Amino acid sequence: MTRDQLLCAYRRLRLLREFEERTRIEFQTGQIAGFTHLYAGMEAIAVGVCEHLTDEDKIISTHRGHGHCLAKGCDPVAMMKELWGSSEGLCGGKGGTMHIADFSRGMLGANAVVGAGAPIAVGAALAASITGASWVAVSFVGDGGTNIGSVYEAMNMAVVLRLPKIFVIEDNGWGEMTPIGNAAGNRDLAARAAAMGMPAVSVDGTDFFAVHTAAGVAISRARRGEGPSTIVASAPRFYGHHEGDPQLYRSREEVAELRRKDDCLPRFIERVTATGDVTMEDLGIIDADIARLMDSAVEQSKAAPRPTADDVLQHVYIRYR
Amino acid sequence: MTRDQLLCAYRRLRLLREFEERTRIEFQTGQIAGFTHLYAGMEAIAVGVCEHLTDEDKIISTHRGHGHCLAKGCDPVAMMKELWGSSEGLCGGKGGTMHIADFSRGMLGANAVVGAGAPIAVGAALAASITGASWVAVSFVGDGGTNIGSVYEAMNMAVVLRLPKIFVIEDNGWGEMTPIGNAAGNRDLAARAAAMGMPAVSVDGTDFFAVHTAAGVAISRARRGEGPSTIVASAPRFYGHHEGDPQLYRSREEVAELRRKDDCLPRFIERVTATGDVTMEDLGIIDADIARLMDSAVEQSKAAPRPTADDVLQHVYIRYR
Amino acid sequence: MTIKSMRDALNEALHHEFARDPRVFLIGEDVGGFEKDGQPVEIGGVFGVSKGLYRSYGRKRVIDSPISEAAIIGAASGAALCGLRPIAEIMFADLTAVCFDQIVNQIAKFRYMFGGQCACPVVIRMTTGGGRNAGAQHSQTFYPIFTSFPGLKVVVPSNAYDAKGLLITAIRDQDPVLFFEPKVLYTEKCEVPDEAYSIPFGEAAMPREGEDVTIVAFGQAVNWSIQAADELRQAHGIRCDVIDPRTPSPLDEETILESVAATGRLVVVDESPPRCGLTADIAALVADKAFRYLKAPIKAVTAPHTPVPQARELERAYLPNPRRIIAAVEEVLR
Amino acid sequence: MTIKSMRDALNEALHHEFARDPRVFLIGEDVGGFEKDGQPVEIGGVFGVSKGLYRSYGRKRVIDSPISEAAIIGAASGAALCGLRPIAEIMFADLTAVCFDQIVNQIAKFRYMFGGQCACPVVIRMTTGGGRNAGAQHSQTFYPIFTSFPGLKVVVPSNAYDAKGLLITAIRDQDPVLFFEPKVLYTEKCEVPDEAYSIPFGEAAMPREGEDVTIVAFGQAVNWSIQAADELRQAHGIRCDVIDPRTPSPLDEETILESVAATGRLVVVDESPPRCGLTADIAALVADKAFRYLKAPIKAVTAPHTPVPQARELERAYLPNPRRIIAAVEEVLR
Ligand SMILES: Cc1ncc(C[n+]2csc(CCOP(=O)(O)OP(=O)(O)O)c2C)c(N)n1
Ligand SMILES: Cc1ncc(C[n+]2csc(CCOP(=O)(O)OP(=O)(O)O)c2C)c(N)n1
Ligand SMILES: [Mg+2]
Ligand SMILES: [Mg+2]
Repeated sequence: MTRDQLLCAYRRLRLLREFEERTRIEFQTGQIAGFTHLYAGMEAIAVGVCEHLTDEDKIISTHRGHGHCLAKGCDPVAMMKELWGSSEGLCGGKGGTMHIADFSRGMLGANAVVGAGAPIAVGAALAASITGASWVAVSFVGDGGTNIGSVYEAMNMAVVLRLPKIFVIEDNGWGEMTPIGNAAGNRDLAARAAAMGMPAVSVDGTDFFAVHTAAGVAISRARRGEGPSTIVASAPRFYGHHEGDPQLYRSREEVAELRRKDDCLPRFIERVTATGDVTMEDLGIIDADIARLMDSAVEQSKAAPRPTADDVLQHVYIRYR
Repeated sequence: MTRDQLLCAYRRLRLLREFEERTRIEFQTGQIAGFTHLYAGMEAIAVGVCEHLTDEDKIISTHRGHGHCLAKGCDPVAMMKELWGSSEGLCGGKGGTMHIADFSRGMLGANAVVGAGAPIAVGAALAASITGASWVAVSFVGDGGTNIGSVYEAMNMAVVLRLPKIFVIEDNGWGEMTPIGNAAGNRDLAARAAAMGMPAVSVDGTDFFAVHTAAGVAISRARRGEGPSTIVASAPRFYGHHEGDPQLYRSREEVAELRRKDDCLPRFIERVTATGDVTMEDLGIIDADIARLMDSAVEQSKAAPRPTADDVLQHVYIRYR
Repeated sequence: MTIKSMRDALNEALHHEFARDPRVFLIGEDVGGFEKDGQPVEIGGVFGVSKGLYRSYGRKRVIDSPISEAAIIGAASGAALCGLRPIAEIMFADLTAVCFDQIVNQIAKFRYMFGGQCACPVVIRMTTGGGRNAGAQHSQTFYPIFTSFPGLKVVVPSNAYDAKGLLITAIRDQDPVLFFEPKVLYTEKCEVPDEAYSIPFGEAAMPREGEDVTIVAFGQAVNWSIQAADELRQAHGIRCDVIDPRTPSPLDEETILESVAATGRLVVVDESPPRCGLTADIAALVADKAFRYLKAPIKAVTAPHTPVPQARELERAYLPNPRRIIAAVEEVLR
Repeated sequence: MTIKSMRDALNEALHHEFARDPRVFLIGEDVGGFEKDGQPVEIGGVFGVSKGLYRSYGRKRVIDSPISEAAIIGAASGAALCGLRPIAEIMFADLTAVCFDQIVNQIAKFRYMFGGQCACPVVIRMTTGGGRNAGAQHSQTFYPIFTSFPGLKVVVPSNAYDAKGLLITAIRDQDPVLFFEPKVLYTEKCEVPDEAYSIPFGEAAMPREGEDVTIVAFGQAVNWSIQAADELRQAHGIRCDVIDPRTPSPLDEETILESVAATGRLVVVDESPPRCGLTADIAALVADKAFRYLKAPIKAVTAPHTPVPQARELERAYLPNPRRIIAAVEEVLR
């Protein structure tokens, strides 16, 4: 990767992290409504995959969607406004935290139904296959989500129709408060996907470069018309399942340990500064930038206009009758 | 297997076959209403599995359910009456061909929704696990049905809860008019089940002994509390998907060839008579018996009482209000 | 203009739209065909509605899918979000239950919950209703259920002419449309123009007119209602408006309200069970907005509150019929 | 007798029934807990309704399931067919859409389509409704949908007292029961006896009585209706019957019809969208069987025909409220 690419990737990683840290604070002050799930800890997955994608490519996300949206290029200010429920938010306040979308960026929506994005992303890949377009479609699904049957339907169909589709499984070890070990009969999630008839690899999801490499392979394969792949990436969830989750099922020390050992950001920094391509100073400038951006996003969100009762009736049909 | 067991198995195989042959004739004369799917060609699967089971054990079947019902011990006369829609049928005419059940035999229902039986049979296995009962639960699902997502949910849950559950996949190569090769991304259906975390084997479903052996292994394992297994058994479908299917997608010769080469009945006969344990005469007596039974079943069905309009309102709730 | 069955009329609609718009494609079980020894083998749908399409357009646009309804609907909706015009076939309306989330929580909501950013012009075709002794799991209507979901449009034709025109409108519509084909009507025939034509959504048909009683009916119940109305007229001189809304959603409220304003009496007929269905929906509309015209209780003729039984006698007793409609009309005239 | 929240009342009901009947078990996501370093870690449900059960009864009877709703319902129904009394928890009513077949085509139909051979006494508990800014996919009611399916019983409590008694009845009932817990009411409190008691299905409550107008409401709309009735009485001397059917299916038709016979005026309130819902269902009932008592159009107060929007202002404008109920009452009195 070039220096520019590295800086770009770092900027995104930091953006994803700071967006969640700020969201958490603002949630606690009561500014943000709804069930809010933070992506902190898992940033290298979204960024590692999406750095390969253009606005033409499509992704579908989960209930834990902020990171995917940002990685795919959604405007953080318009996203923050959506969290605030402003009419200037990306979905005009209709969607909120679990339903952020930006079709101009190929971000076809976060989705609050676990597993539901996988079949829909198959359709986005099918559209490319039918029209001859060169885009690929990526769905993100959690480890818990791999126990939803329609994910396997989606995998099988993508293989049968040889679609440009990438299944990214984000393995943070938890489905809400239940450990994956208690939920998956076979802990090897890649093996499950492989059995549906496609290449499937497991990577360390805290290692941006590992994710980026695996995603590159899968995406090129898809663009060459050779069909779908699965990438299982493991990375920790730094906060509770949703904001407000008291996390009685794991200790503070456990979480602190994850932060200390398995944080994708220090790992990225260590690696890129070790080669000398990038200095701590370069990164510091980015950090400051992002901090300013977040301040401004919060400020703008607070001041942003609120939707009105009339807005309720907009956007349900294009034309009714 | 003892001579008695062999004769018993033969009686069942023949019963399943003749039941379908007669159903076909009566369907063509307009006596039987509804979408009727014949099991002819696949008898060794149902019989090979169910010969291990008692009335305590539970099975759930498919739209192609006659064979499973008979193998599990349902009364062929009461079944025939159900096909005729008589009030003396096993379900009083409410169910018909796709919904035959006999709870006294542990036959918890044929099921017209492809794949739907697998999760329900998980529940029957769970009941054994909770109460400490020794029964096992078997679900039959077709090759086409393995593309229904909830089958994987059922498999995973059975593994996680270590349930006495056997998944029998009946691979006849077709889902209605679509060849399995066009529907399954991975033609190795056993590999798919194995990936969910359980033992899974493929057997020749026209070989009664192969099925019987594999089922024995899986069922003993389940009874020992060691969890679920999958058996994939392949066998041809001698008739169309349903009665009335003109089978434009395969030639008469192709079907004739299947009958000639892959018929479980001659294969069974050859094997058991070769050892000398059983003679053609023994089998001839059984054949004659079954033929008489079928004549009588048809006759009784024709004469059986019809349900009345009042029956429509019975059996929906146990107590309403 | 020739006499055609509803099956052929629907088939024509598909051919017109495939030819007109390259964005249109069809996905479902057994809808297309396959190659065998280098030769195309056509299936054309279990009910034959898509025959000829595979031969003309090939497997890129006529896609035989695995038995994976959730993936079928997902594939259609995702493609629609990317600008295509998918038609998904679900063999029986009852089977929407295995992909219900993809329809009611996904397709129905996309446009709204994403703040109007996208359209999701999917058509989901399926067979509906009783009359074929298909039993409890293959005989339900499901159109009242989908009518209750904002974001979906719902169509139930009662004859071949309407079927063709409504399907063309559905395919051209920019919103998701659930298109219900009463399975007993596939072989029913009437005059159907050869060329493409479209019938607007939200405009009821009125196959019979009369000033005494309004009958509103859906799907095959329209035909029972017409029979009832004809018999009432001939035998008793009772004249009925028979209204076929054709699209339960959007609903042509005006035609119904105007009719009741003239007749003062309403019978609503549908083969679905009675609770929270379309008969209640129409009754509630009239009991609110045409209350002052009403001269008699509003009567519904529906199936009983039970699943659909399989045997011939049972299903016959279960489904509404002209005799019961006549009795209801006589009751509101009493 | 102490003041308890609906959450605690429901939790008590579960504890009573687990203690009373060893056939009762619970299966769902995060409903139980797990062992960690030899110690039990309790989860007790995302909304805390099943707390204490895992500790008391262990994982044999309090089963944390994978995120596999179709398998959860299948596991429950199969066990019920074998004589157990399962309670399945689906986290949000909207998510019944991913296991809809297992509920409406399987559980609802078994007894009937197998000719009365079996019972399927499953209770499915789930949260329902809006008010928590959970967005379009986590705020729907779904109880009108299930009411339309014969074979299912449907319960929606509006207060902690009813919640406990109805859940106990549901668990003891021999038919499948869908039990809807309005998520905004978990923290609402009232007096709830410590001991087990059951409230029969099909018997409405009437939290307010009055001779001018009948208000029928479901779930959280009962509370809005009570507020509206109190205000109408205080401010304008208008007296309303407020009827809470508690079980949409079976429905207490008598109480509603008797009330309307006395008042001659009806307002129906529910937070679901308007089409084919419970407000239409009740209106249709009355427009048929109490028509001759009616003095005014029947008005419904519902959400609009749109998905549920997420932002605070939008959801507030979307949901019905006492002000709109008061306006409807005034309208039927005009
Ligand atoms: C079909 C469905 N079931 C249950 C839920 C409730 N729920 C929301 S997130 C979640 C856990 C998902 O776990 P995982 O897929 O591992 O994603 P993670 O939260 O760990 O990122 C659950 C059970 C849901 N939204 N959809
Ligand atoms: C969920 C569902 N989808 C589609 C159908 C229609 N259908 C009935 S049988 C069948 C084919 C099933 O194929 P397979 O599972 O291989 O069983 P086989 O008929 O070959 O025994 C289909 C598609 C259905 N009943 N249920
Ligand atoms: Mg997870
Ligand atoms: Mg098959």
